Formats: sequence, C-alpha cells, structure tokens
Amino acid sequence: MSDPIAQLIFLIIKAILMPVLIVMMVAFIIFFERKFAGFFQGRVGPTYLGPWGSFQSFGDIFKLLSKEDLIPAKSDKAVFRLAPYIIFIPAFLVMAVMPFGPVGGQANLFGYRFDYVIANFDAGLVLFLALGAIAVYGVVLAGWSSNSNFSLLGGLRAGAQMISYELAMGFSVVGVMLMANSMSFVDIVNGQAGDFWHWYFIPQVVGGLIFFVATLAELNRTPFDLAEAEQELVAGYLTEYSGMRWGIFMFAEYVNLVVISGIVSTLYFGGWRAPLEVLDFIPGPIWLFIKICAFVFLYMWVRWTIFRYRYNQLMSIGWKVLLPLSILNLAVTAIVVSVAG
Amino acid sequence: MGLKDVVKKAAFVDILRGMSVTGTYFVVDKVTVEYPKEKLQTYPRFRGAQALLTDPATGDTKCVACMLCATICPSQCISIVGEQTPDGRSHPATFDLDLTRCIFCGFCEEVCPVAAIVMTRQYELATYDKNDCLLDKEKLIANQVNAHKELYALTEGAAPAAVRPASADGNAGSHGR
Amino acid sequence: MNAAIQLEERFGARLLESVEFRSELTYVVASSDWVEVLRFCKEAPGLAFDQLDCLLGDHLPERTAAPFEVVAHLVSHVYGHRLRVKTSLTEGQSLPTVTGLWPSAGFDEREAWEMFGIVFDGHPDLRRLLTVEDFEGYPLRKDFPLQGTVGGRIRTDLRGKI
Amino acid sequence: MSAERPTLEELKERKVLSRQRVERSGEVMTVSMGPQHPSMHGVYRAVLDLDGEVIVAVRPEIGNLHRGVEKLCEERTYHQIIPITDRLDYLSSFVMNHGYCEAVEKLMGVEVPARGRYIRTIASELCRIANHIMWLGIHIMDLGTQTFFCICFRDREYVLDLLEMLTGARLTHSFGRIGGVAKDLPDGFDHRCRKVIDFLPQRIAEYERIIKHNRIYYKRAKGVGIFTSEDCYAWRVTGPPLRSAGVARDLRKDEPYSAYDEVDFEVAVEYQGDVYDRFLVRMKEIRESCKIIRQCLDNLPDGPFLARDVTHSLPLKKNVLRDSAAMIQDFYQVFQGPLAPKGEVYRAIEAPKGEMGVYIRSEGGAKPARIRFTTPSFYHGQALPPLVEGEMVSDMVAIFASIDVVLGDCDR
Repeated sequence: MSDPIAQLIFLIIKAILMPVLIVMMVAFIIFFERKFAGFFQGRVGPTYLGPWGSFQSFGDIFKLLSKEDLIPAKSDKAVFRLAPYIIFIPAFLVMAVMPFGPVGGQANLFGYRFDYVIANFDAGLVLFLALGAIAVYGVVLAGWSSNSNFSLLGGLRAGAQMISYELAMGFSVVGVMLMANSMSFVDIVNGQAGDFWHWYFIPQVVGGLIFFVATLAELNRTPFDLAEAEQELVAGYLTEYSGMRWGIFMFAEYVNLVVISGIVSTLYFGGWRAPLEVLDFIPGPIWLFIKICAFVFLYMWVRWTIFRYRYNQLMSIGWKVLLPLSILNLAVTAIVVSVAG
Repeated sequence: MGLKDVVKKAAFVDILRGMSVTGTYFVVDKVTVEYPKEKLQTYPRFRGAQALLTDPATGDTKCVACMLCATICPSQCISIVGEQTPDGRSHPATFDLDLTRCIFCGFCEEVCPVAAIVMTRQYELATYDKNDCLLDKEKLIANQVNAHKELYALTEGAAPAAVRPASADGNAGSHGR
Repeated sequence: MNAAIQLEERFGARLLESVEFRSELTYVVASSDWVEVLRFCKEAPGLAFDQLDCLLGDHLPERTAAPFEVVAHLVSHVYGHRLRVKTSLTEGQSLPTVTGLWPSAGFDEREAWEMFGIVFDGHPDLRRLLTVEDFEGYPLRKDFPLQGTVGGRIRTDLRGKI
Repeated sequence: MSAERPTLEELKERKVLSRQRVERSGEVMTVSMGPQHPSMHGVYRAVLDLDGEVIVAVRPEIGNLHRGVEKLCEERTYHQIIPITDRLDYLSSFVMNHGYCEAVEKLMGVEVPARGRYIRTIASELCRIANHIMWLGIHIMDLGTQTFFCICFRDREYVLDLLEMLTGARLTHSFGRIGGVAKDLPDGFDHRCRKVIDFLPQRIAEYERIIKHNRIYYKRAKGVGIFTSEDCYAWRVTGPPLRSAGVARDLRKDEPYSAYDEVDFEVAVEYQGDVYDRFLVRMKEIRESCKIIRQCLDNLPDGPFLARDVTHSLPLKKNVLRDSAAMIQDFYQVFQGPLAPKGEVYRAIEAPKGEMGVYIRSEGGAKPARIRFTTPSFYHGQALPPLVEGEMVSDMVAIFASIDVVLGDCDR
C-alpha cells in the first residue's frame, strides 16, 4: 500500500471518527451541564436514568424524537426547516482544521505517517471565523422564518450581537497570528512548544480575555444569551421550534461549545501539548480532551453564575470596550513582534 | 472612580466573587430531598387529609352527627346524614367528604366538639381516579392510622363525661338535612 | 379633626350626611358634587389627600331610590389622616371619573363598572377588567345569581378580534 | 449630597433622562407578553407596543386569576372568610389573614390579648421574610441567573418550615382568628426560630454583598424604572417601591397595629427610586423583620392568645372538650356566626408587597354586606405603563419583578 492511499484511508477514518466522538462527547456534556447546573445551585441534578443519572441525554433525545414536529402555519416553511442545519453543519466543520496531536512526520501508525489533524489548512483561522459568521445566518433565519414577534426579536438581537463581537474576536486573534507568524492551527500549536510559560495566554493575556468574552457571545451563553433570553423573549429564535428540530439547535449549541473550547485551548493554551515537557508521555489527544473539558466546565460555571446584559449595554461593551482594547492589543503585539523578531 | 476600582474591575473581582459562591455550592452537601425515595416528616400541626377517629370502647366512630364541621366548612365539602342508634345515640349514617373541594383550612377539626374529625399527616393525595378523592365514612375511619399521635393524647386526656352534651342532638336535629 | 372643619366650611349643607364610626369619618355627597369635593380634598392645602387608597362600588338593593353607592377612601401622606367620601346613585346614573385627580382610580373604576354597572363618564378606557370580555351581567350586584352559567359560554365569533 | 439623597425635582429630571423618548410612528410592533410567559408573574398579561427594543406603550390586562373572592365572602360568615383571604397573596398568606382579622376586630370592637398580638407579629414577619427572599430569587432570575433562584428557595424553606410548625401549612396558613390566632406557639418553636433568624441575616448580607457590587446587576438595576414619590402617590404604589423613593411611610410605624408599637425597628428607606434601591429596601426589611421577631420572642407575654369573647370568637378546642359553656359558644359561633354591628370600616396594614386594606360594610348579622380587599398588587400591576414606557424590553422584566406583583393578590 503506497503512502497516498494510506493517507486517504486515514483521512476517511479520521473524518468519520471525529464527528462520532464529538457527538458522544456532546451527549455527555449535555448531561454534565444539567448535573453541574444542579450542583452549582445546591441541587443534585438528574438522578433517575442510568447510574448517577448519566443516561439523561439519551432520555432527552428519545423524548424529543417522540414529540410532535410543529411548524407554525404562517411561517416560511422551507427556511424554517433549513435553519437548524445552517447552525449544525458549520459547527462540525471547524473541527477539521484543529490539530489534536503532532503533525508532520513524527508520528507513525502501521509504518505510515499519521497526521493528528483532518486537514492541515493554511488559513484555518480564517475558516473558523468564516464558519462562525455562517452560523449567525441560522439564528437569524430561524428567528425570521418563525413568524413570531419573540423569534424575530431574538434573531435580530443575535445578528447584531454576533456582528459586533466577531470584530473584537477577529482582532484579538490577529495577535496570536502575528506571534505564530501563521494562520494555520498546526503552526500556532507548534509555536507554543515547550512548557506552559511558552503558551500564548501569557503574552496575549488581554487578547485572550477579549477572545474568551467574545466566545461567550458567540456561544449565546450568559451574560450574552440575549438571543434566547428566556425571561424576556420566551426562548428567542427557538420559540416556535419543537421536537427534534429544537433538539438540533441545542445539539449544535453544545457542539459549538466543544469546538470553541478546543479553539481557545489551541490558540492560547498550547492545544494538544502537555503543560510540562516531562508529561509528554501522555498522548496529545488526551491533553486536548482534558483542556476542552476544563474550558467546557469554565463556560458552565460562568453561565450558572452571572446575570444577563441588556441589549444596548451588550452593544456598547462590544463596540466601546472590546473593539478598542483588541485593536490596542493588536498594535502593541505588532510593535513587540516586529522589534523583537 | 479611583485606581483601586479600575484594577478591581479589570480583574473581574465582582464576578469572581459570585463565581466563588456558586463554586462553593458545587462542593457542599446538597439539600435536595429526593421525594419519592425520601420524605419529610410533617409537623404535628400539619393539615393533611381528614380522618374520623373511632372510640376504642365501641369501635365505632366518635362522630355524633352534630353538623358543626359541615356548617363551618368554607367550601362546603362535608355532607352528613344523621340517624339515631337503637340506644338513642346520634350517629352519622353517612359521612362524605369531597377532597377535591377541600381547602385544608382545618376548621372542621377545630370546631368538632367530640374530637372525632381530625386532620392527618396524609399529604400524598394524587390519584388517577377522581372517585378516590370522595372519602366516605369507611375511608375516613381507615385513614385514622395517619392521624397525628399528639391528637390521640388530646382525646384521651379529655373528660369522657363532657364529650356528649345534650345540646349536640338538638342542633343536629334542626340543622341536619 | 382639621380636615372635617375645612370641608364643612367649604361645602356646608352640600355634605348630605356625616357619619363617624370606629373613629372613621364618612361624608356622603351628591353625585353632582363628587368630583368637586374630591378635587377640594386633594388640592386644599390643609387636607392634602394625595393618595386614593381605594375606590369601590356597592349595591344596597333595599334602598330602592338610590341602590348604588361609590365609596372613595382617601389618605394623606402629609398629615397621615384618612377620609371616606360616598355618593349614592340610581340605576343607570353615571358618575364623572376621578382618574384625572388620581390615575390609580383607573382600575378601580373599571372594576366598579364591570361589577355593578356604574358608568364613569370620561374614563379613558372603560373595558371589562377582571371578567372575560363577553361576560354578561354585573356579578357583584346582590341579585346576580350564585349558580348558573351566565357569561360562561365560549364565543367563537370573536376569534381573531380580541 | 444630591447623589445620595436627590430632591424630588432632581429625581424627576433623572427619570426623564433615563427614559428614551420615542415618537409613535408606523413602525410599531405589538407583542403580547403573557399570560403564558416565563417572566410574567402568574398570569399577568402586558400588551407591549415596541419600537425596536424600546417600549412605546403598555396595556396591562389582568383578571385571568379572578375567583370572585368578594362575592364568595358575601355568602360566608366572618369566620369562614379567613381561609379565603389566604388565597389573596398566597406568598404571604398570614399577612392577609392578619389584615382581614384586624378589620373585623375593628368592626366588632374585639380586643386581642397581648400574646395573640405578639404571635401575629411573629407570623407576619416570618411571612414577610419568606416573601422577600422569594422576591430576591425571582428578581435575580428575571435578570438571567437561575442559580440565585434555587439558593433563595432553599433559604425560604427554613422560614416555611417554621411557618409549618407554627400554623400547620406551608402556604395557606389560615392561622388568624377573630380575636387572636388559632394556636399557641408550639414547643421548641422559640429555639428553632431564634436559630433561623440568627443565621438568615448573615446569609442575606452575603448575597447582598455579592449582588450589590456585581457590575452587571449594577448596570441593569441602577437608574432603571425610576418612580418618584409623587408618581407613587398618584398610582397608589406603596410598600418597598414607595420607600425606595425616599418616603418613610410604613403602616407598621404610622398606624401601628398588633405589637408593632411595642417593638423597636427602623423603616427601610432609600432615595433613588430605582430597581437597585428597591432591592436594597427589601434586603433591609428582612433584617428589620428578624429584629422584630427576636424582640417579640424576648418579650412574649403570657396569657391567652385568643380573645375570650363569646359573641365574636371561636372557643379554644381544649375548652370545648371539657367545658359545656365553651361547647355552647362553639355551636353558637358555627351556626350563628359572630355578630357584627351595622357600620363600615376600612383597615389597612403593611403587607410585604405594599399596603393591604380591607373595607367591610356590615348591615348587622354574621355575614358582611360588602367586602373589598384593597390589595397592593392590583395597583402595582396598574402602574406598569408609567413605570416602563420609554425603557427597553429587558428592563421591563426587571422593573416588573421589582414592584413585586402576585396575581392572586392582583385579580382576587
């Protein structure tokens, strides 16, 4: 078997295995979100289905599948059906460019070169930003097509929110890009080789914080869950969705959670690299998994602690605080990199 | 705004403090009572579904069909038909209590002159059949196993001579159905 | 009580009756004097009844000449005193609104209208408040039946209009 | 100084500045918030006219929980009305019993014995604490955090536990009686109550510290929904919203009833009239309530807790079983009812949500001819339009929570 054929087979296996693993992970993350929400609130969370209640997500899926699929009478039916997938698919695609282990000839599997990434794409960062922008369409279209006032308000809020936060996010990422001198995730991780003080969150602490806040907005979690805003807009753009269509939205939200956690750890926390070089005997995918879990937990903790901003406050934070700060961070990084490098 | 405030704000002190609270709750013991598996003990004054107490001497209910409970009931959920036993005592022929109407105010227990009807600690009243909520005399008497222990003590301490005054019969006659 | 002296000075015989029961002072006025008396109560500096505590309707069927009554309870935050002003109405007689003096009378007057059928002239939004839109009859009148299905039917012809 | 205690003019100006002026144009979207809406308390319905996110006009619609309480009361004796008053404000139902009993006692001229007055005060203040803790949880949840809701419910549980021990029910207490209360304090109540009122204020202070300085809460609550004292008078907004606008009006102080003139407490007052200050006022009130309960427990007099009034109050159960005179009183009270003189009274008390008044007109006999419950939520629900017009949708949720409306109280 020649090397290209082996690479093709590996690629197919990776492309199948990665979504499956994410789906399994998401099923348990949904369970953990409910369990941990209970813990944060002094409750016990789900306990009935399975040991420690851990099959709760599967029970939820069965419930959602057995529910009636309602489509509002005066909605735009084609768009209404399409909207969940516009959110769902881009969420998965980002995982293709994220490395989960060493890339470029070091690793071997059955004597062939094995890259721990599905696609070593040179402009991975741009792809990530672009796919994030596409997902907004899903939210906006879902809100618009439902023919409901609450949905429309939710969709509009989501649109405005994502646009203003994507700018800050983009500018804060450019700092990392300058330091790694590349837009490829593989190079970014390689740029953070060594012990944990080589990771980018130390020089890029401001950019990292901005990126974290912006991802909260990107994920529609508190304090920026205005698009859903249960207390104000019932369920925002999801108001008219029911059954498995609603389930797909929820699923996409949690896939996004995993992906964004992966991106944060890749950009600022060394990706698959161990915090100390002596711990390198533990393989890269496990380190990435641990980091993703840590960030998922952090996102949950934030979600169950803090309040929601008002719409105009959110916009003013995005435009008046985060955007200038991220530009400043970019300028300082550019000067330092050009002087030092 | 002083420098200290700016530093505090930039370091997210307020939000970290909130997160420390939720973080504490994450690890401390949970207060949830997992209801069907574990149940709370009610207090002696708790007002659950009613029961009719029986007289240990005769084995029959203590109720004398005086109609006080049926009259005071704000939701009019008690209906009694009185009769005379061969030995001349007043006695309820039927005693029906509609739990779907009952508001558990406890007035029936409070006005009963012979401590026959009592509120119990029985609060698990959910049922699939509405007819289960219509308590007749047998069901009410059977329910006395749930009565608060304290109320048994009360009835035993009461002087038995004063339990059945003559006026009870007269009122029952004039106000009975 | 200072308020009583001022009111009696100002209106004299137009205060038809004054009752004091359990140290609560009540004045009965004619329905034509209703707004004038209440306005004086609110605006006179010695009275300063700045809050309308409640306004309610009442039905006294045994008083055949004027079976309806509107009762206003006033309270002053400046002096802390209270006053009750009443007026009697016949069936179908309307009363000018006091929402211009105290906006809080809006719901009270709507309730009095739907429960007793007392019309308040000039009320900005005199619709049914607590009962459904198509309810028939005035439920708090003493002759309203306690049992039956008045106003209980479901109107499908109003679908989409409310 | 003016930032601390603004004058009425300054507050008015601030109110105008905090609202966005929107001219009603063709581009208005009408949204019906409620009766089924996650943040609408109970079945309140507000029809909002929105220009973007800004509220142009509000039309409140109530009545979905109307049960005809006043008509029901006309068919019942004064004793039988007590359980019905529970269902008005079901989050602090003893206070409703209390207000009703005060009014009936005023009508009939019944004197409540000292111990009865103290027990009433204790139970009322426990209800006030439970109500305010629950309010805190719901208010915070309406701003987006569900965690505090659960935490507050857990703390409320301690108070409900005490109330269950005292009255026999957790929500609908039916504990007040004409001439006193139904039962004496149970054994062990004193000890447990002291334990709760010792640790509860500390816990509340901890939450208050966290919430007060939280930047998001500060932004969401400060300067939002300003209501001046004049507005409050005009719309009959009473209780904590009035006190947050700088008016030290508290019927417990101004027209004392029960044991409130014998205990020492402060009226919680704040000056900005916004959501933030309503929060501060309620937190202060919880602490003052704990203080009142502690004083009542310390000074609890001995003696009867229910008036020995043959014509107006029910006899004690233990006397009925022993004593034929009490038995006759029992039969008299049930079949005849307490006889009231002809006349009319109005009595207002300070409920947790505001001033709750009861108007009773009696034509003699054991049943009222007309009864009217002047409940705070009725007027607070009415005052929503002037509170929120010009604010944003998100703020409406916060403001509506801050005036504390419960629909049983509102629709009656």
